[in-house]
Amino acid sequence: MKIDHSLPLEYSTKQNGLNIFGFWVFLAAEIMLFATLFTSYFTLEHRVGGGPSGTEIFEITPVLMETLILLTSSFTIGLGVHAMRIGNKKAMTAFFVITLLLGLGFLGLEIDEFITYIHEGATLQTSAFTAILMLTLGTHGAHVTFGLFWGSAILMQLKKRGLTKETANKSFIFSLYWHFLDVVWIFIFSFIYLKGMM
Amino acid sequence: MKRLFLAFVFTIVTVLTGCEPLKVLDPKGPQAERQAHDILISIGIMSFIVIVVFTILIYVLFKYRASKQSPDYEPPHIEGNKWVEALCVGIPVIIVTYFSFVSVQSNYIVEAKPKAYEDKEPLVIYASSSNWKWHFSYPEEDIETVNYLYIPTDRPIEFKLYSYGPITSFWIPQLGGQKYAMADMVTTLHLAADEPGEMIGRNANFSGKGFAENMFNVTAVPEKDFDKWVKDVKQTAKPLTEKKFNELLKPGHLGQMTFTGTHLDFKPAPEHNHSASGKPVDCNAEELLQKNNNQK
Amino acid sequence: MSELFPRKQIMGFVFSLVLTAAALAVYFLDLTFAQGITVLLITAFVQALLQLVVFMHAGETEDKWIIYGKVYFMIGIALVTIFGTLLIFLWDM
Amino acid sequence: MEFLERFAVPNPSLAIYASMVAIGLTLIAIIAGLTYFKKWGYLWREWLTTVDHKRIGIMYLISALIMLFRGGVDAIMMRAQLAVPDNKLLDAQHYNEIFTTHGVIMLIFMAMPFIFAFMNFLVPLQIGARDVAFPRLNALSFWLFFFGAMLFNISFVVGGSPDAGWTSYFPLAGNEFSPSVGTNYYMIAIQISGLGSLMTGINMITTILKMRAPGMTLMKMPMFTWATLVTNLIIVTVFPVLTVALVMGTMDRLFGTNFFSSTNGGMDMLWANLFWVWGHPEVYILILPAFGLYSEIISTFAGRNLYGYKSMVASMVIISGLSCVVWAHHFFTMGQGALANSFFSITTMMISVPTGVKIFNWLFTMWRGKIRFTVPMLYSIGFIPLFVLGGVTGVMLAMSAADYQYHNTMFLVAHFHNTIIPGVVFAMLAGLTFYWPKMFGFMLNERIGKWTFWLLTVGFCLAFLPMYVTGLDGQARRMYTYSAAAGFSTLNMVSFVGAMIMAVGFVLIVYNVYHSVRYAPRNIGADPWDARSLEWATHTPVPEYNFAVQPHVASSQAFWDAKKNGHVLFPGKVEKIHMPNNSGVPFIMSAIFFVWGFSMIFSLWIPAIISTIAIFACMAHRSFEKDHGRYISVAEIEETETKLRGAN
Repeated sequence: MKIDHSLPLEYSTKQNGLNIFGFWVFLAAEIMLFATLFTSYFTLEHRVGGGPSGTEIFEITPVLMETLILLTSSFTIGLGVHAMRIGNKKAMTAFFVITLLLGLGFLGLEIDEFITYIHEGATLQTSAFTAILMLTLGTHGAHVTFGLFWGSAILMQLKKRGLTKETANKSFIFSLYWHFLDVVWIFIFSFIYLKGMM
Repeated sequence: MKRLFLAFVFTIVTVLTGCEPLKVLDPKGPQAERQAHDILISIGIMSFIVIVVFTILIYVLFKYRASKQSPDYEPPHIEGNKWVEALCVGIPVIIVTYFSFVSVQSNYIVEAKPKAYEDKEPLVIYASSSNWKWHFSYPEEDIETVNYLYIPTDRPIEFKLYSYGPITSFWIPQLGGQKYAMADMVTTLHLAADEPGEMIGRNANFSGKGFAENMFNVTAVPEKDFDKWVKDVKQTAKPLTEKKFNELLKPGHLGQMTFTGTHLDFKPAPEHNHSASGKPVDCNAEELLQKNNNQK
Repeated sequence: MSELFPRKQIMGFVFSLVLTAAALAVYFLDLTFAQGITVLLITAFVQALLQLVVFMHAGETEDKWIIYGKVYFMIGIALVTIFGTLLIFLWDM
Repeated sequence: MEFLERFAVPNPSLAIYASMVAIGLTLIAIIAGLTYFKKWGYLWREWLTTVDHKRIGIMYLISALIMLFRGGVDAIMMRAQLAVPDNKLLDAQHYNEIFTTHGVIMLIFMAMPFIFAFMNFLVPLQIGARDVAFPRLNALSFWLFFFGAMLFNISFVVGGSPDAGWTSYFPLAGNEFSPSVGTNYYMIAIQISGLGSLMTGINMITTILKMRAPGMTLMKMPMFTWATLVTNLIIVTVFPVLTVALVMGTMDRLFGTNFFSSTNGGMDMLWANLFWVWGHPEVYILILPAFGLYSEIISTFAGRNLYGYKSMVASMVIISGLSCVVWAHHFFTMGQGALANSFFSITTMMISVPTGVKIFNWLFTMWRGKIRFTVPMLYSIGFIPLFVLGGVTGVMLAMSAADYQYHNTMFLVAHFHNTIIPGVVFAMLAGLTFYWPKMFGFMLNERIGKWTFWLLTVGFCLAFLPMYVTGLDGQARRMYTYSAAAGFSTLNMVSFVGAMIMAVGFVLIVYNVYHSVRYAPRNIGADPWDARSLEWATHTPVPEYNFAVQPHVASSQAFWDAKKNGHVLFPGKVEKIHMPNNSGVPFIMSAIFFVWGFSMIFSLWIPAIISTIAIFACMAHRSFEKDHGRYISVAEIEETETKLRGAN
């Protein structure tokens, strides 16, 4: 395998370049996945049946906290990749760990939010609105959960194998994934929560 | 000229398909007439395209087949010609533009009260389907029929469609095209009959086991006879009770039936109204509760 | 030394916090639906672009235009799907 | 006992019991045969674990052919039932199951793998690459498709087939009106194979955009590669929509949510909407690769370069965009207003413009050419007039006001078969005949092939053109019976005769394969058709590394230039080649997906949870695995090359 030194480590082999490119294509597909969820959400938003509406169950405090946590985690993983590029493995590991911890915090808050909804009588089966709300949030949450496992696997490999072409590649791709989840959350925050509370 | 051309196309289509005219191309009302007109125009223009392509193809195949050419003939390398390609884009664009024009115009025509009878008050009929029957309610006349439809000629008819069950599609080919009947909203279909006669109507959208037999008869009669029919029904038919109606809703097939009173009194059509502002007025809690209670 | 300091990332983070605060205006201020949606559309899409450029390094390789092209194509189709559906179900029914 | 009862077929018939026995016997025969001939090891090493794009392509091809016959039997039964009025051959329930499975199998499990077969086999060869970008992901795609297809097919004998139409409109497909597990099969099996399609999409886009041979700019790619690129762009765009729609449908059926129900705010129309957001582009996913194959074949047998290369590419790119903005024409009659209908009516008609450009370009490619009437060329020539017929009726259907009369009738059925059979099926058979020598090293018999072509064409015209007429006469689609008074009897009989003629044609294909395996000469060389693009520049059979030396390309028909204009195709020296290792994980993971799907369908939660965990375990295994592939040494390559050169 030829090594191209003009590019960062994560791009250094041909396969690495392919991986990153392929992941971009995957992210493009994810745009459509979430767009479909948003399409359904906007269509079903006001079809609350006998259940509560968005205005009744949304609360600004937990949502704002979730947003800030996820924004910060996006920032820390950005710092992690920056550290990776200047070859500082220790700082990179630290930033990745912080990112995953923030992700875990986000997930905790989201689960708490779901429990609150269910206590308020907004379960998955209540109405079309609650179903699509929970499916949209749940899909994002499932992505975060998957990211936590994936990120931990990468951290383990990073620890065992050091900062190699492969681990750098994986870490970079993971960072793309994480930033993407942040972007999705921005749209959920804006067009589900804020629009619902407007 | 145009009329002559249409007549020509129509003759070809009829001759090709046997003697009896096809139902869709044998309209008995203004909406179906407009649709048949569109269909014939498009068949005409499209045949022109088909003929052009066939001619070029046959010519090319005969002229340039290998067996006709010398063994050392080397076909030339041709990248393309912008004038030829512009023509291949230009002509279809013109045709599509023309069709778009016709299509948009027809959309607004079939979605509105028939023009010929604009000054007349429409007759409103609620047509609802259940597995696998059609219920027709005449709220003003206070009559309900099952699996057959009686309509006056020369008067616009406004069908309000909905379904107790799967999506169905209300279709009377000789009066006009179909529209879906669905469980949570009412759709509107405007039709009218120009002349008296018997017609077949059916559900065109697959709705399960009994779908093939999900048909009804349509009788169009002059307004005078229609009024007489209404009077007769009022004197002879039994009233429709809620219990009876729930029985009718059970899956299965039924013959033709006639009742006085409509099910709209105790089981109103689903509400689904959208305001124009972009913010839908939802089927809110009370309404749904009411609907649910009604269903119980 | 300057290369070691993650200036771009910090700028990006600050800017994204500002955008979030701006979006909150629709909650705290009394805006009409149209005004609110406009604010949200602007803040959300600017924020997405910010992540794409600053954090995701979308434009750092020779594939820059393919990646941007792909993402914009998807966003285009996504918007068509969303607004097409709204046209069918909410605005023209 | 109660536990087992849920696996029983709710509407059994003799045919189903017979199939159970047949399936059982076939399985036993396969297992016994493999054991007797000691082929288990071979099967596992060479096929089940392979990551070679050519072998995966061939496996797609075989699966597609098997599914073609499964779907074809459904079709024959339908036509037989409708041949005479008031027929008692099938009852309503069986007829409903049959047209549902016919639609799903033909589109998802026949046409899709057929196009994937050609994409897999051809694209790396056409762009001069060693393999696709992610060989192991490619194997996973195939096995997901395969197990999805198997899962769907067992619905016939375990638990009951879906019966709500291939469109599965809610609320008909909901629990209330479809209480059997049939629709669960639909939701889950399509979901699994859909994931495979999505991965293929990502794989192919990356392969084509990043792995082309030196000199091959985008505008010098062979037309089939362009078609594949555009197709996969559409796949990546719309398959996520299907994923979400199926998840929502599954949740409605298994967890009692209210997305598409008629209570608690559910909206049945949303399913139709999402389904067609995927479903309409899906037909372009099928037709564009077919266009690509026709382009290759027509230019080869006309002996000319493809006319209007740039406009061909432009038209495909335009089609890819337009295909995503026309979906509502599938439900013009759903009650939206004239404005929405007008919009979708116009966008739909606009698609005919780029498609027309392509038709004319093919005609002009034959212009001043030297046309050889081989079997692939016959299919391509037959395709043009028939597809034009299907295309113009498509424009007719696009006129929304008139569509109120065509919708849900046999006219529509005639239209889409008129585009899909000459468009996709003919292309696949043409491609099959055209690329058969490259895949297997011998040619299919031309004489039998020509008979097949004529039988299929005549059969097609008899079977489907009458439906335009019965549609206009008021015959709705999906009716299992009609009365003699309706007046459709003669034409439906004609359709049945046509369908039987087509059936004979398809059986002849099998005979052709058998005949050619036995009698066809094997010394055909690498380029039996005198073709033009890169895939013909390597040996037959293709060595696993495809090209010993990476080709250099200067035009869209590099091989032709090398043959006629002295272009140097292989300027370099042989170097060692890096190849990926085989892996059993894709097969195992997909098999677990099968178990997961089956458990979900029957709501067996414990196995469902266990298999979910197992799937993630497979992914974790992949993450931790160290696999750097292997190298083929120069000596080995030269040995293979000498051997293959000798064979030619």
